[in-house]
Amino acid sequence: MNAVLAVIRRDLLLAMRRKSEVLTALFFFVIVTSLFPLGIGPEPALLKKIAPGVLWVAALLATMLGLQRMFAADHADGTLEQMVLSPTPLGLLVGGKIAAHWMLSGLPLVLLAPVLGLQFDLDVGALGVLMLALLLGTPLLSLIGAIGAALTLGLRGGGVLLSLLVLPLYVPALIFGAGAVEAHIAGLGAGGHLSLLAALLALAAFFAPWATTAALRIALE
Amino acid sequence: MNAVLAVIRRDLLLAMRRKSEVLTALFFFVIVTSLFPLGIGPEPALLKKIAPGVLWVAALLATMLGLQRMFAADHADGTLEQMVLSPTPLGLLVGGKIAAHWMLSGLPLVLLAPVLGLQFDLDVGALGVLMLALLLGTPLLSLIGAIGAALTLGLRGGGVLLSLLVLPLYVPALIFGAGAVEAHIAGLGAGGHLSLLAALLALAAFFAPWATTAALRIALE
Amino acid sequence: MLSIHGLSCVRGERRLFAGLDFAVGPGEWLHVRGENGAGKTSLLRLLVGLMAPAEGEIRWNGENVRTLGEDYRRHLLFLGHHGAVKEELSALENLQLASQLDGDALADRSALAALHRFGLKGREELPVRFLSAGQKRRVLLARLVTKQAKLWILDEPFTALDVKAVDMLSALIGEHLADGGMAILTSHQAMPIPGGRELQL
Amino acid sequence: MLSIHGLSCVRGERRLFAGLDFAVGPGEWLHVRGENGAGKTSLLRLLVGLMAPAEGEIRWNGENVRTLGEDYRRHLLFLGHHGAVKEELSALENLQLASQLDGDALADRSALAALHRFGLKGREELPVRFLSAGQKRRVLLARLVTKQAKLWILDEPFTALDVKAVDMLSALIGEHLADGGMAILTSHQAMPIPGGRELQL
Amino acid sequence: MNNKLIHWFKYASPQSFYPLAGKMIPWFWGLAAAFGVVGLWLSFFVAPTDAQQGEGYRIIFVHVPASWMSMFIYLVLAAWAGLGLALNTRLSGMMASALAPTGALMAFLALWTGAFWGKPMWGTWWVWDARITSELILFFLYLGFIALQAAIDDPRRADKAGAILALVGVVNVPIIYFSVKWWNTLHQGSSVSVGKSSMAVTMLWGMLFMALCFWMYSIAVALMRVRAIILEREAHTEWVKELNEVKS
Amino acid sequence: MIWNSPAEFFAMGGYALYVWGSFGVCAIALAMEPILVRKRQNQILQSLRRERIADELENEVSEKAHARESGR
Ligand code: HEM
Ligand SMILES: Nc1ncnc2c1ncn2[C@@H]1O[C@H](COP(=O)(O)OP(=O)(O)OP(=O)(O)O)[C@@H](O)[C@H]1O
Ligand SMILES: Nc1ncnc2c1ncn2[C@@H]1O[C@H](COP(=O)(O)OP(=O)(O)OP(=O)(O)O)[C@@H](O)[C@H]1O
Ligand SMILES: [Mg+2]
Ligand SMILES: [Mg+2]
Repeated sequence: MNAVLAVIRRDLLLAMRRKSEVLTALFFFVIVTSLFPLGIGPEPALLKKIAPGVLWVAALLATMLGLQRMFAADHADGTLEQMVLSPTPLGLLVGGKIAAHWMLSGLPLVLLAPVLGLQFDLDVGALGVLMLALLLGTPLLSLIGAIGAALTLGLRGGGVLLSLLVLPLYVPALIFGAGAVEAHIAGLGAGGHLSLLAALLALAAFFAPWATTAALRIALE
Repeated sequence: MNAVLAVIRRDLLLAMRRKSEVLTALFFFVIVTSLFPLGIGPEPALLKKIAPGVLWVAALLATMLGLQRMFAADHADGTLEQMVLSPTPLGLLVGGKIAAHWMLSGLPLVLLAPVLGLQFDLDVGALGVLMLALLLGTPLLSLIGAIGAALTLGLRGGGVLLSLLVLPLYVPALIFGAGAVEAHIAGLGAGGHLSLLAALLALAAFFAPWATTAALRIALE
Repeated sequence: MLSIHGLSCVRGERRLFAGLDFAVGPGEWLHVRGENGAGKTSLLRLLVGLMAPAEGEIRWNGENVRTLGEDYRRHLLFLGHHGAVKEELSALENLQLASQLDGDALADRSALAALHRFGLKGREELPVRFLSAGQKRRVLLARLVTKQAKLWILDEPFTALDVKAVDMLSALIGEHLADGGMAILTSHQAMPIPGGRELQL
Repeated sequence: MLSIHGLSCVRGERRLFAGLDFAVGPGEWLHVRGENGAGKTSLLRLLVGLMAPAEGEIRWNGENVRTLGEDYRRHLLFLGHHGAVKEELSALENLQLASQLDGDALADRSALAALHRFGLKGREELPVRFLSAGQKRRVLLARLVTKQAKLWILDEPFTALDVKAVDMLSALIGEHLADGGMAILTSHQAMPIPGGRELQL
Repeated sequence: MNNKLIHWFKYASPQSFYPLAGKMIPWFWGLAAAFGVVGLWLSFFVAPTDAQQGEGYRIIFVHVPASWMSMFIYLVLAAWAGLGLALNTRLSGMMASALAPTGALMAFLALWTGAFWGKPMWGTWWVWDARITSELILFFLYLGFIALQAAIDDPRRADKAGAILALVGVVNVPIIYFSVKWWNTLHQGSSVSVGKSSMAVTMLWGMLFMALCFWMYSIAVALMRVRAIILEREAHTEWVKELNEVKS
Repeated sequence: MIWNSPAEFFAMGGYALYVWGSFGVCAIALAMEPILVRKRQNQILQSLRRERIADELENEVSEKAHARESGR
């Protein structure tokens, strides 16, 4: 357990040291969402309608950006080998890395989303649902993403290949996440969507570290 | 001149060797555009309205993904040092790398965009304008992106920092590019937007290699 | 005690070695030699379990290391060609984090002592990126002092080290052996450590 | 002829060396020595122009290399700590692309000859990633044969090489010097090349 | 280990499977051709004109088999992949890689024929209907599998990594399907559901025969491809060098 | 028979483009795939044969050398 905390602490420390890293996933999120009004035009009704979808797609892309680096640096400098050789089970350490990734790329989005939602003229209730959906959805993204990151590890064309592998798997999170907000706006109640999201999260929390560990071992052979 | 062709050939060869790389920028484009309807909902009228914006934002993100690797691999393994030490002027070699980047990440998008346009129910004329706008716009994205890639080289948090630097610079391309298609759909004629895009391209073709070279020299010091 | 039985290694379609048998007991060390590409690194990676052998078995005190798992890794320290140091972190942080990964915390005091022993005084807080090739290597080697492991498996530990550091490291390995430790090393140079057997690949 | 006048190097707040003067003429070679972190790599990077000196000047045939630019770089071959080889490409492709970067094409025949000379027969087409540490190094060193440069600047060229390769490389450097070439090398080991001066940092 | 298992493992070795597959291929081609001829005859000359869609509905005779096969092949692929991970047999990975391109092709054909059906029936090449969207995502999953395997050049590693991806995918396919379906029906808009209640019996037979044809075709092509893969991967073994094809 | 003339058959009740566009692409794809697989198989066989010939040549050379050795 100590080792897991050490992994989380280390990843956070590294991110702080690279300074830019903490804030930039966030800025990417902000910039991508801000690009849409520029590309689509300023009509408020239209913007409000597409807001949940745009916010979720942006969140998805923002979490995906950091994925590639999740194991790559550790792989390149040999730390990953040391992790495999550590007495702590690899699955736990991987869990730590996933948690750190979420804290760096998921959590900030959850906290910032309401501000961006305001730009799209969402009301308070919808903002709450948006935050809750992101809170359930972003760990799911990190968990699924970790599998992709491990599978593409050491493959030089990895970054884009990773998105090819991971984005299709993100579809349910996107649909239920954006769906929750839309259902709330339409007055249908977001409960169903949110509980499905939670169920998916539980499923992924169970399987993803296992699959990631298996993929990492293969990458290191 | 020989050396420039060698650089282009080498980058294309490397991409082929990593096999997936050629097709995946393309697939990223396809997948990201396909995500939007999933987030926003299937209403054709709404989708048609946001199509130019979505396609352009996706194109922008797809070109941006490959940017980080533009110089990173060469930097990490010391090839960049050898390029600086080569008797050929660095500016030319950099031009070659930018050209290769465009061929790998811009050109395929231009060719595939019409198919995706069909998914959003755009008509033939709009598809033509879309292709033309992308043909002018994607080299611009590669040129501007190269500056960002060079500036963030060797900064470990580079990937996300890069998007932070580059995306704001992409805004004019986005506005004129998506604007051209929207203007055409609205029956206003796309000529003005397209010629502005062409002017930007000329300007960037002139300055960007120079700025990139300067940034690279700084990164290597 | 580490013992190897009929070990073979295949990389790609190339058989690097086959039917290898040897054992290393307390206080013994093995010098793996061979030309470039002979399979020294591959052998070490097999021994620590980063690669699976094509044939044969690796046993720790008589038990297969595959089944032992953590109980084997706890006694093991492997330093490879790779730096395994984070360029953004300082030498001190690197050392402490490496220990934490093994599940034990390392006090500032002992970490600093280890670094000083390796001649990094005054560079403890500098990001490793700024260190010279040899200094980076020394940061890595400082783990020899901080991790209590019975079996050291070191791939070309003397690379990039200057003469003084080579002597220092040899002395350290000597102490480890005198304490009943075991070591398996590769190196292209002659090794200034008494005793030890050679394995020619 | 390369000559250095009052060269100083500052990294961070550390002054690594100052007021360095020396010259290397045709057929001469210089062995840069010093402990880890003394500034050997920094000196070489200054010489090739990858870093700017804090003080002093570097001249090639009497002219400052900053003003000479390409005319200096054409005569120069620098091989550093880094591999400068692409892991996905084969040894052959790496060698040919490196030549093309310098503006001259390299025929398959001469590239293969260079690789065979460095004992890479049968590995020409394998992605470099699969090669051993020493073999990767040899791919890099093959450039010594294929690029016609007057001044060789090599940072620890003997790292990771086995005994045979070390002899081979020494012979190669000897030939180069006999042809009127110049060389500046760093190494922690004694160098089996006759002649040459030492520079202690 | 009992005898049956040994027997099974014998055929699971590439060496004995290679000639076996060679013997099976002509049979499957024959079956595919026979079913194809009957199916095409039924679909063009026996099945009556549809009351609503006129002759355009005949696309169903390739659309539905392609759609079914694209989904079925993914299941088979994942099964082989799982078997490979569990038992560490080399052949399983080869079968999985051999199936993927055919599956992707089937998914592509389903999309293509669907689009060519949609234009005359719905007036648009594409709608974001649940079934259609999930087929698109299935296509992406195939491409991801192929791209991943292509990016790894050690075949053993490629097999294992591909297997993990296939298994993760197979867990996800139903989730994706239901999520998309729900997404779509919640804010129902434009998608037109096909009136299929009054499907004539001859149409059913036609579809059935065409589906059998596609099925046999897929097996035949996959076997051909697996033979090529076996040769590529085992090129350095003695038994390959002793093959008659190689000697001549 | 439900068609009165070949022309009517090919016209497909006005849906020619769509019906033949679907069936045609399917036919092309299903015909191309085995051809491509066949090509792949032939390529690998070709290189295997070449390798075999090279092996044989090498053996001959070494055998000759051996014969000369023992002859001396
Ligand atoms: C790109 C567009 C399309 C795609 C990707 C697509 C995909 C699919 C898939 C995956 C299936 C099998 C699913 C199942 O059996 O539940 C299917 C079946 C079917 N499709 Fe499509 N389709 C498309 C367009 C169309 C169009 C335009 C029509 C007709 C107007 C159509 C009519 C049918 C029918 C009748 C079936 C079989 C019904 C059944 O077995 O449930 N499809 N399609
Ligand atoms: N896929 C492959 N196909 C063929 N040969 C391979 C493949 N992968 C690795 N090899 C060979 O396996 C050997 C690996 O050697 P290894 O790294 O163990 O050597 P080493 O003894 O550590 O050498 P060095 O002294 O250079 O470090 C190399 O000769 C390499 O060429
Ligand atoms: N920013 C900085 N602040 C303080 N010291 C620095 C900084 N950057 C580099 N240094 C020091 O400068 C020196 C660089 O040494 P250099 O790499 O030239 O050594 P070297 O002689 O090549 O050593 P080695 O034999 O280990 O390769 C190191 O001692 C390093 O600690
Ligand atoms: Mg080695
Ligand atoms: Mg150095």
